[in-house]
Amino acid sequence: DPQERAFQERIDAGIKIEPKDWMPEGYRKTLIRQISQHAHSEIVGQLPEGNWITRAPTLERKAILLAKVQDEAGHGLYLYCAAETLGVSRDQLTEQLLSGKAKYSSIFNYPTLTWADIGAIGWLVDGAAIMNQVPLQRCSFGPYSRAMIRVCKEESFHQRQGYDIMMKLCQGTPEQKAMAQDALNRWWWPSLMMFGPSDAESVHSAQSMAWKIKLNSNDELRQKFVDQTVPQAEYLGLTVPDPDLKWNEDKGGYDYGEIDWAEFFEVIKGNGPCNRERMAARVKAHEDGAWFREGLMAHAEKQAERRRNAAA
Amino acid sequence: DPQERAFQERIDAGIKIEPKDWMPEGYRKTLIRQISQHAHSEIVGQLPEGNWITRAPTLERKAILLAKVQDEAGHGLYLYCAAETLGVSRDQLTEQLLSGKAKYSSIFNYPTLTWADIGAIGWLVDGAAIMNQVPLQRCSFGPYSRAMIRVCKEESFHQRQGYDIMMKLCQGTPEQKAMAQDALNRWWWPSLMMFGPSDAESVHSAQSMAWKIKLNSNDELRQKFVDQTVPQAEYLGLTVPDPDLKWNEDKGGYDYGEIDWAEFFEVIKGNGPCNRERMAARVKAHEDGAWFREGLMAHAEKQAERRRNAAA
Amino acid sequence: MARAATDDTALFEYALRLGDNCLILGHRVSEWCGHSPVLEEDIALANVALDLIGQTQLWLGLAGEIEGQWREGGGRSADDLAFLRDAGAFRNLLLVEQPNGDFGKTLARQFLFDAWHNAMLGALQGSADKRAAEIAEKAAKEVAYHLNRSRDLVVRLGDGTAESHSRMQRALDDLWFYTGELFLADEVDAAMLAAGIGPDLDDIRAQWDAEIDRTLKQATLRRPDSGHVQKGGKRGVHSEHLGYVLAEMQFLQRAYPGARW
Amino acid sequence: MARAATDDTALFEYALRLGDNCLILGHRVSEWCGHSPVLEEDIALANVALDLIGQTQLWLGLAGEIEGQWREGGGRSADDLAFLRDAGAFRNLLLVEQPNGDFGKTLARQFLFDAWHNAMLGALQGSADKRAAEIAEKAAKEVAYHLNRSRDLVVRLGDGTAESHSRMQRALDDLWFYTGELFLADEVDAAMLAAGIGPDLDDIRAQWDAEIDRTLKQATLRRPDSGHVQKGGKRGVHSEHLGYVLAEMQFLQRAYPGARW
Repeated sequence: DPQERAFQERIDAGIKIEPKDWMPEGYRKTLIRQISQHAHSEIVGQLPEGNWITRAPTLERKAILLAKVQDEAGHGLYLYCAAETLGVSRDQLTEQLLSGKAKYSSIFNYPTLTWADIGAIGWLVDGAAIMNQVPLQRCSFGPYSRAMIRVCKEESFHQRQGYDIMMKLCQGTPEQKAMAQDALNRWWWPSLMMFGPSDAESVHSAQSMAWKIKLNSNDELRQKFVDQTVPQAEYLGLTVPDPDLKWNEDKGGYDYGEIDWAEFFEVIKGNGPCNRERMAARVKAHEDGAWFREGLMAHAEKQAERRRNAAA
Repeated sequence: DPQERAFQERIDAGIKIEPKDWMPEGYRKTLIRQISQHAHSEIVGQLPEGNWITRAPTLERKAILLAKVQDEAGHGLYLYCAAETLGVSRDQLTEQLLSGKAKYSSIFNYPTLTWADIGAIGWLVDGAAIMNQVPLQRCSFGPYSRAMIRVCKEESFHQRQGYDIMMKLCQGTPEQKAMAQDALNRWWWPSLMMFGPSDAESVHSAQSMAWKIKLNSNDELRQKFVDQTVPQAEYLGLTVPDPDLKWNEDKGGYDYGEIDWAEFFEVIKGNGPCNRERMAARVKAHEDGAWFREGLMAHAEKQAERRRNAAA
Repeated sequence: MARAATDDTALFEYALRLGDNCLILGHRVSEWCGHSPVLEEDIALANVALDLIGQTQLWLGLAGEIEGQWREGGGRSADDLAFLRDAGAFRNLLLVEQPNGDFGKTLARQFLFDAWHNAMLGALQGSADKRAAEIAEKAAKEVAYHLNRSRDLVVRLGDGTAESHSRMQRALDDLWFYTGELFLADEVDAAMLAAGIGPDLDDIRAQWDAEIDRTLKQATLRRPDSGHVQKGGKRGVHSEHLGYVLAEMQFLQRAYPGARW
Repeated sequence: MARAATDDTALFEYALRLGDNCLILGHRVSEWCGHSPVLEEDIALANVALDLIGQTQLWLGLAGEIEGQWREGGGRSADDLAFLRDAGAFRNLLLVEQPNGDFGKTLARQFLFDAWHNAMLGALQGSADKRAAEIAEKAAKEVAYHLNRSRDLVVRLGDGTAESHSRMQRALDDLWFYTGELFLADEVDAAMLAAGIGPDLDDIRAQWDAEIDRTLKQATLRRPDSGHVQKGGKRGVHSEHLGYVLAEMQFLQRAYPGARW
């Protein structure tokens, strides 16, 4: 197909694809799935962190956390907009999320049990997210690439704030340090799982790579994340909960233990500790808000009607 | 009317009236109003104290408070039963409470803001209630008299527990003592109001006295309450919030300041701090529980039907 | 020029009141995070909460600074004031501690408060106390935005569907009970007025009335009848709700005394 | 006869688990006070909560007594254990900390727990640890009543109206997720079993299964499919709900450290 070939050539030449350009159906579909999953993750991701806003330990921390959760909602918004340029509406995407048809990042199905979890999420979860997203700034689809540039800037800010929370805890009382270690213990493996299954088992990868909507392999990014994070944990004086973790001089990176993929797939299947609560919270927000959305629409129609009458 | 005269003679002779005995319509109506108001007060009275069960400061205090609130519900139950002997159903009485037609004691429209309020309610509110109820053990209507005997026994227990809370607070830290004083400041005047308006302004009084369903005047009981309570406050080292309070050697009792009857009537009108919340809580409990009550009824009918079929 | 000690006690109280309003309303608004009816509202509410928490830091910071003039060991920090006082020491209006209810009640509460807050901050920009005037100037910009937003939504929902109209009307009716306190001057307000630090609450009421009447008219909503004035928040006598707010808000500071975060 | 220190550590944990289950469920149940669907339920729920708080005092009292064998300054009191531990030190099952939901969910949670609790206490009456056996004997009488009541209501509501049936079914489906943990033996359970102190959880499961199956059949309810086992409570990894329970429950003890009540 010459159209497809021309399309691939533009991608290979590093020319961005824009919404009005022709694109293969598969490219469109894959992008919609990827962008909307990412958007949904930002939306659901408000919940575990939102859980500690009312209990943040200082006014400053409360303000930082509010700003962060607000940023996440903002990311959700531009990602939905990016997806909309591909011909799908936000209502459709929301419906897919609430019906359980669309996925979001499984990491948000874990609970935030202590204040240290807010630090760990910033440090590890945002850290892993950035690792995934930095390359996507160069992805072939213009709106997604531009959204990623904006998102990455804010995420790296969030990561520093998360690390700062961990730092304060590790410099604090023995109880606070234990809280930090406990959070690392609980978030470490789920963070590694955020990069997805091993390349061998990953579907869609080759085509997505060719289309430049995936720019690195899962294992490659995971390795980078481990290599970046282990020294940070050491600096904090915390122990990474992996007895098999050790520096491998030959590859210039860390070897790490086997990931429990059974857990990963259980969580994906809906059996994580918080899957039901997260979905229930979103469904409730949507249902309870129906009158509000309808009220605004009705008002807009009335206003339009009044303008028409005034013009007539 | 000879029937009425005979009735009055029985009362004068100290013979108890029982449900199946003839009685004047006014006697029945007054009793229904009085007993059901009392029952409603027990029901609504669960709320201000229930507000501190989950926050009681020790396991022992939590258990005592649970037992107390349970007793109140129990009092509600026997009082409704006493009212039912007069030919009104609990459903009717509940409907009157929830529609706002029936009253309950205004004291429960004040909020419980600290743990000391739980002490103050036991000490002052139950104290005032007992003062009202002790004479009613001798009232002319048998079921009510018997219910009052049982209620009074438990209430005096509650009063001692309340005083014990106050005592512990007054022996505690300066903050705890301040909490106790603050509670006395807020509950003192509303407790005096519990005896109702001055005799001069009190309606129905003369007839109720003749029928022995009211045995003392409001002012008489209020005076007794003040005389009993002031020394208790002194023993605690607390100050009664009444600059006009002083011992009157001549009458052998305390003179006390003017009661703010405007406040009393505002609260009766529905403008107390918690009237709306108390009613909203009861209405919500009732509405949310409709499916439960209907489920039980449906099951009972099914069971009856099964028994009939088995018998046939 | 040294200010008289009595004025400073009143100013301390006054700063606490302004700060506590922001803190408690900020808390309530932040309870919505991730649970609001549309994404845009999640963002807007987080933004309002964020502004209010920022203003809390300024007002409670000022309160602590003033307190430092007489308190042994110095005035308390804004954090200590926020996290280590029990309910009876809080000075916020009853209005702001009322539970969120449905989104309509949250909006109505916000609008009723914003209209007052905006008028207050407008006046406080001319305060004889420079520190208060500076805080008011910064906060006024944010609050003007809050008011624009809450007013706009009240109008759209009041004049929306029958359901949105009736929800907004019910919310107003429920909350009206707590609005009288906004204008009830006590000795602290009187001292602040006398010192040229705070405004006359009768003027604030006039501005508030105008704002409310204009907006409710546009929203096709009925102004509830003035009735009994429910009061107490400004002198620390709150509703039963505040204790629960504080138990949650203060947990970490209470459970780990002296820890730094 | 002196018991080995390792056993006592396990027994301490075991007593905490039993006590924490009672404390947290007692808290949840007491949230209904004054808000239940009928007066008789207000009374019954207060009674269940009261029993559970009483049992908490016994189990946490035992835990503190055991802890006194090694802790400097003596073991903690039942109150200190209840009011001064943070969530990660609580050992209750995830099931009991789940929010009340509607009255059907509260009842279903109670029934699922009572059936387990009853079997556990039955077995514990023969415990090699006399103190545990004595507590179990006292508690068993109360819990037999709890089970009779919750079973009876589950049957009546399951076999009631279409709505009561579907609410009960939904409640079971929601809570089933948390029942696997009731029978998941870890090293503490193993140590207790080996010491003749605690029962074999497989036996408990068999009794529980029989109770559940018999009751659900009578209630015309469907036993949910066994699925993933959600766990963590017994080793201190809870759901997000427990932190809120504790913030409320512990407020006074945290805010007024060292005070006596």
